Amino acid sequence: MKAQIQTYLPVIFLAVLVLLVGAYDPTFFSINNFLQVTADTMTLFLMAAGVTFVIMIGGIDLSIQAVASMASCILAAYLARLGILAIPLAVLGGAIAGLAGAIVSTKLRIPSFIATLAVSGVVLSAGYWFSDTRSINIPPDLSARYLSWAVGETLGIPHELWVGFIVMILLSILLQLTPFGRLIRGIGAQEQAVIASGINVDRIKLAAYTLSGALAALAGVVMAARLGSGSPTLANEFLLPAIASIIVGGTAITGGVGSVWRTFVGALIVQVVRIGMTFMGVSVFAQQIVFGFILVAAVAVTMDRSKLLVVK
Amino acid sequence: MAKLIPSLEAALVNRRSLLKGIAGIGAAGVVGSAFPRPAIAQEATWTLANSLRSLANPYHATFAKGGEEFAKSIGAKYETLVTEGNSEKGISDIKALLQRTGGKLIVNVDPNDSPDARVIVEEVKKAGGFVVTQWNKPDDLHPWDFDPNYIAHMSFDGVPNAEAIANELFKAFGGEGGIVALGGILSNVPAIERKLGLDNAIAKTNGKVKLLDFQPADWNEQKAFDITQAWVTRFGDQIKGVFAANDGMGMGALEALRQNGLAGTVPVVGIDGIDAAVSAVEAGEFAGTVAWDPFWTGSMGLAIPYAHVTGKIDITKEPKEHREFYGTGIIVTKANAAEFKSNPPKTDFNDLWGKVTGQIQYRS
Amino acid sequence: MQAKAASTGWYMEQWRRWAPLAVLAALCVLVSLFNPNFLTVGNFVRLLNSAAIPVVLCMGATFIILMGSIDLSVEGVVAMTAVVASLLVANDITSYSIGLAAAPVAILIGGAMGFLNGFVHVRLKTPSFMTTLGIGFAGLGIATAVLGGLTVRIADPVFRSLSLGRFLGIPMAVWIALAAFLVALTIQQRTRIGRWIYAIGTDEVTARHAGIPVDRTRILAFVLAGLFYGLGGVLAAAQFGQGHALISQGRLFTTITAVVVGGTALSGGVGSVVNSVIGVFIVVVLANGMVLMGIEPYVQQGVQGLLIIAAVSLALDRSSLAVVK
Amino acid sequence: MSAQPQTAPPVLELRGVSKSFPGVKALDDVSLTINRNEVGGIIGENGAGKTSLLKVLNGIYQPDGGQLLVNGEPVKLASPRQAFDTGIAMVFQEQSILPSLTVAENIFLGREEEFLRFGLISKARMNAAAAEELKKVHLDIHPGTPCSKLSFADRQMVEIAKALSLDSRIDGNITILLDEPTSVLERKEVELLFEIIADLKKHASVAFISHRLDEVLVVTDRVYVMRDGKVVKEFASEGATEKDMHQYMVGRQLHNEYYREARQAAPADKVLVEARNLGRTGAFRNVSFTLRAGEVLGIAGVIGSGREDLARCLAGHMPADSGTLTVDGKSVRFTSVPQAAAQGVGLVPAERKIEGLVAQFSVAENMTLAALPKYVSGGVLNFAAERETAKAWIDRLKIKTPSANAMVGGLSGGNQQKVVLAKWRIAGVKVLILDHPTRGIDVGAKEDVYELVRDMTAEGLAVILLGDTLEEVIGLSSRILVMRDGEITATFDAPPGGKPTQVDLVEHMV
Repeated sequence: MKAQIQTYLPVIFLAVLVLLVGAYDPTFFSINNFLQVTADTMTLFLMAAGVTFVIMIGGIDLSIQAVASMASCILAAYLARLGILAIPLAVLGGAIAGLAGAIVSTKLRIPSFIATLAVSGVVLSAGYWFSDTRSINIPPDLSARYLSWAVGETLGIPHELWVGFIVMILLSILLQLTPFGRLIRGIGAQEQAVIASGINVDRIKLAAYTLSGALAALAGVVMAARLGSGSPTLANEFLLPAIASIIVGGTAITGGVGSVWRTFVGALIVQVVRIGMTFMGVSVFAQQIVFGFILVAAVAVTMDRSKLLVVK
Repeated sequence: MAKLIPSLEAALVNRRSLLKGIAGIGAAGVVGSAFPRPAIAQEATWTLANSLRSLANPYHATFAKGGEEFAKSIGAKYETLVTEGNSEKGISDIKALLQRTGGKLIVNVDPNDSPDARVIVEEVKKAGGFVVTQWNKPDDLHPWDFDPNYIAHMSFDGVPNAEAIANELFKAFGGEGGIVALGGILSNVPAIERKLGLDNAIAKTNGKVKLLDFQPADWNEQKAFDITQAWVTRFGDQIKGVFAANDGMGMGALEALRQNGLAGTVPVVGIDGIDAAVSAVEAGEFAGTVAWDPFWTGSMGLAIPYAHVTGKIDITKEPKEHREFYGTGIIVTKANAAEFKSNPPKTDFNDLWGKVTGQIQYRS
Repeated sequence: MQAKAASTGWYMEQWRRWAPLAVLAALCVLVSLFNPNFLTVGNFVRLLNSAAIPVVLCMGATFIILMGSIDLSVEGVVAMTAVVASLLVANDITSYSIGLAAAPVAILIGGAMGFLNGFVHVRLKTPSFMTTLGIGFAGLGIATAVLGGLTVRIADPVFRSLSLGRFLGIPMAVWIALAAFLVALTIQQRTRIGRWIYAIGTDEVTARHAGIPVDRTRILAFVLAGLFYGLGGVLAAAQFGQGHALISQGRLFTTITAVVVGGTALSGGVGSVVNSVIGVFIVVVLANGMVLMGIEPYVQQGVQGLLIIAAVSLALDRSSLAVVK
Repeated sequence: MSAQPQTAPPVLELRGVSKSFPGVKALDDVSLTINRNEVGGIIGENGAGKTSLLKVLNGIYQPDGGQLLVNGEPVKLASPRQAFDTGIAMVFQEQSILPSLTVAENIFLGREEEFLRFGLISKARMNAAAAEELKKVHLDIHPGTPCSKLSFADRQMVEIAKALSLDSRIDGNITILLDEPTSVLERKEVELLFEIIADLKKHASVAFISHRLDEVLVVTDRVYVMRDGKVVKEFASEGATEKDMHQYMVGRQLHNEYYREARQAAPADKVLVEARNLGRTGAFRNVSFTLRAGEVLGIAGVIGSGREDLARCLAGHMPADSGTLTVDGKSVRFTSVPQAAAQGVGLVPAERKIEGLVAQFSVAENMTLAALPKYVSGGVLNFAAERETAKAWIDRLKIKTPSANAMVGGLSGGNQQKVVLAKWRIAGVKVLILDHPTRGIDVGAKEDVYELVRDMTAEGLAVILLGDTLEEVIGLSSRILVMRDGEITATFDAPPGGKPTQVDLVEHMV
């Protein structure tokens, strides 16, 4: 029973936040607003979703921000020439960046923190190269033709939400139902035991980072679609909120414990705290301070520490 | 600027009381002092808001001040929104405010990145609010395509202003020799424009002035400091002047020069007209800076839409040079620095177009 | 055969020990090949000057990383203390003008922020990553709120001499950084807390069993880090002659990179403040070298990333790690 | 063995102490005493409760019931530090020396106050004090040496020195708890240790825990025998024989049935593993052997004999760098575990909690870990099939677990080990290498493991066994290799009824 409650603490925390903001300003309570807020959260979620896998194996990916920006540049630069193929190309670019970080980390045995940080410098340069150091407009007609899956509405629900839901479902399946997901959890919990069971752990790690890069790139593509252009700085200031989303959702930064829906809820918590402050009219000077303290409080509430011997 | 100081000090007092609240740890303290009052459903009057990157820089702080003063003058509610450099946050905040005010929102936005402008304009139009954008927008996004909700886009023309201030720099060292230049984030529109202005100025000297090196310092003072240090090593006394695409980086460069005993010897120019830079101009360490008028942009970006809302003007009938226009940059040099400081530009909220200097030019 | 194995082991060990220094030396050679000006006294003084603040910050961060924790509040604490320091000395906004006494006040405020980090991390059992991230946000927020976006200009030449003054031709900031390093080294080598930090980083359970007050030590380590960041804030204010919330922009990742490049392991227990000083110089020379070598601006970040990978893979002793995360 | 005045209370006394963990009663109503100037022995099989007892004495575990008395006074020990300050110092079996600190720092870890001067540690004084302690263990190293540079044996001696440092710092009697102190020591060092103990006895008390009966007989005055968490027998060392002690340890006379010798299969003709001149620099060399289906190949040797490294090379954990290896007719060279696993070679590691199991995984998840592809259909895991398999193996190996979905971390050591064995069986290994397969598990579970080994050979698998004890090696194996200093020094055939004796093996081990 207690374990059950522990599992759903992030959801409860989110619900309390929503009720709090709604009680203060009832205009917050509208289906349309909820849909909007959730749709706006999706780019953050997409960025965080892939990293969730990396954090679950006990690593970290600090290159996602640069990767998303680079992907937006690739998309914007090649959409006119390649059409729909620019999308897989952008995602492929992200996947390669993720893979590069993973190779540096696993083959050269460099902590992922530094490996991905260093790779993100390379990716940033690549972004500048693809965009020729400019932000590139995506003409509305091209956007309408190729990117309508990411913007607009179907059945009254914003497309960002559909994308987010589909990604969440696919990733949840990947994490919960496939051998890959099983091994991700195992590596995070006790890597040596997984190695000793004859599993090619490096391959799983490479896959996790590649996935992280690919999803960051997808986030970049969706961002570019929403904003109608690509820019080498498009996803700036996304990195730390994305990682905060994962941890606020209750995924342990040390690995082994976590899930994709947690990241979804975590991203919503981050978003609701921010938007909530605007709704409640918290002074703009106090916002960052309140945000910081709520993040800490959220982790204190949502994190399941029962399985951890020491907290570092 | 001096006139601003009393009101700023008043603001500081408020902030101190706010800090007390924080020190009391208070979530309770913060919440108590920071939440004005619950807004119940539809608000009868228009809410005004400025959206900007961060209150941590002087330009935007004054920008916000302008909005606040204007709102006070008409007795409207006012909010400041900050993006913290995160495009999605900026957009979500505006959406939240549109939701909260039921669309009765006038918002003056300095978009975090030019792509954001389109989304913001679309959202505001959908909700029935009014918007003015500043500095950044895609070239193909025009106010008249979103009548009447997209009131205007205002900017300062980086090219001629950068060119003018570059010429001040050249003048300061005698018009012949090498300079180094610090740029903003490579892909930012103002950074690009200012670089272009510098290039134009150099080209016009017919080879007398040489650009020794150009490095982007990403608008960051610290980076500018370190790069300038390295330049001193690399070029030594070949450096006759330092061009910085904004005053913050200029200050970083100046401090690096000071460490090497070159402050005042090697002139620096910046752009923005922040207090520190104007003082440096007075002290002879800066050869000049371009003062934008953030108080004007912060207030006029709200005053113009408000004039439309209240029926004083019909924005759809205004000419294009009132829909996409440049403001006036003031070149501050030693000659006028003291005057500028003691008698800063004034803003008359009723003079909507007085400081407009022409329709925006698209160069690419 | 055994003897041979032992001797290769010895060489490897010596290499690991000196690798960070070797990497630094190689980097210096590389840069000076491109630009002989690198090898001038003036440039070394400038390098020292650029390294001063990062060294001070790294002294604090090293202790945290040695415990196997991480501190992301660097920027928040530095911004806050820089703002406080600049408001307390003669300036254009407030009239406290307490002169050099502002330095200890700001440093203590840094320590208080560190205490908050440590206390919350230990008592609420929140991972240091998130705790310091949140409190770092709060620190930046406070710096912004106190100033309301203004920039304080410092008008106190004595305070500014903390950075600008020279002694024996070397900027005062360098001497202060040197003092900070010696203090950190003493703490690391000669105090209980220093040794306990290593013990905790190596094996927290054993440390607890040995009767080490682990929680108190953790909190104290964060306080120490905060004090160093506070000093960093003071130096930043003195260097730029002003205080504002953006003064610390970009400090976080360079600090951690420098610590790791120097050879301190993020997993804790291995490394030292000496390594971190070398790490700082690697990072500073790298940045300096980018400009001296005239690397195309937009590829600089990429080149820097590649060189950091190269430096870490040479310098970091990973032989004892069963798994790398 | 000076006579004790009967009036003096024992230095250490346990009265009816119990301690339970989920699924295991580690200590069951244990009472014992250690007298002044006495060396008390505590013996028992692994899993008998010796280590739990020590952890209670050292303040790591708090007993569920019973009383602990020091010098006749009831005490509660909340932490090892408190035990230390009470005069009880422990020398751990799992080493508690921190490699990142120097020898001196380790010795005085947590007790630096005596070297403080103006808040700074005087390294000179600390090193001098440490040198004093090192002298007691005849360790000729500089106290400022980082412990990462020491051999395991030296670290063990440092650990002993750390415990001895209590001697000059506590008024009154001290007790040193030695937990399997000789397991990593060489003969010479063991003798030195015994000298130290004899010396210690003059002014302190010692509790000596070991499963090496010969040593216990030499060094102790009195011995307690533990079995299944209980003290089953107490007797004076003088006059006792190993055989008596053994009988109490295992609960009955050692008999052939314990190791299921009747089920020892005659090796088939089919060769599963053939090693020729296998070597690895710094570990072992010129190792050749043949392993047939149905055979149990025991490898005996002390620490440093190279047998652990050999086992790890055979399972792909580290590459061999010379010689050839053939598995099931195929010439192979393993550089990684997956390669070995793909050829049907698995290792049951000694470090069960680190390499054997993912503690946070369920029983079923652990069991299928090495055979995941078998439980995938359509790209996703087939949970039903997985559960089915897990249940079958839970029944077959009599694993005591609430369900197949229970976390493995909550099971007792014996049941955990069965899960590890099941994992490799499910993966379909042909050759299973058992590295200390019965370490830290109780007697009943041991017999189950032995049964399982016989099952495997009956099914045509081959087993390589690095036994926990010599008897185990002798009892289970059909052939035994003895290794010393990285080389095979002897090979024994061990058919049922024709087994070599421990003495036969030891001769070639040291």
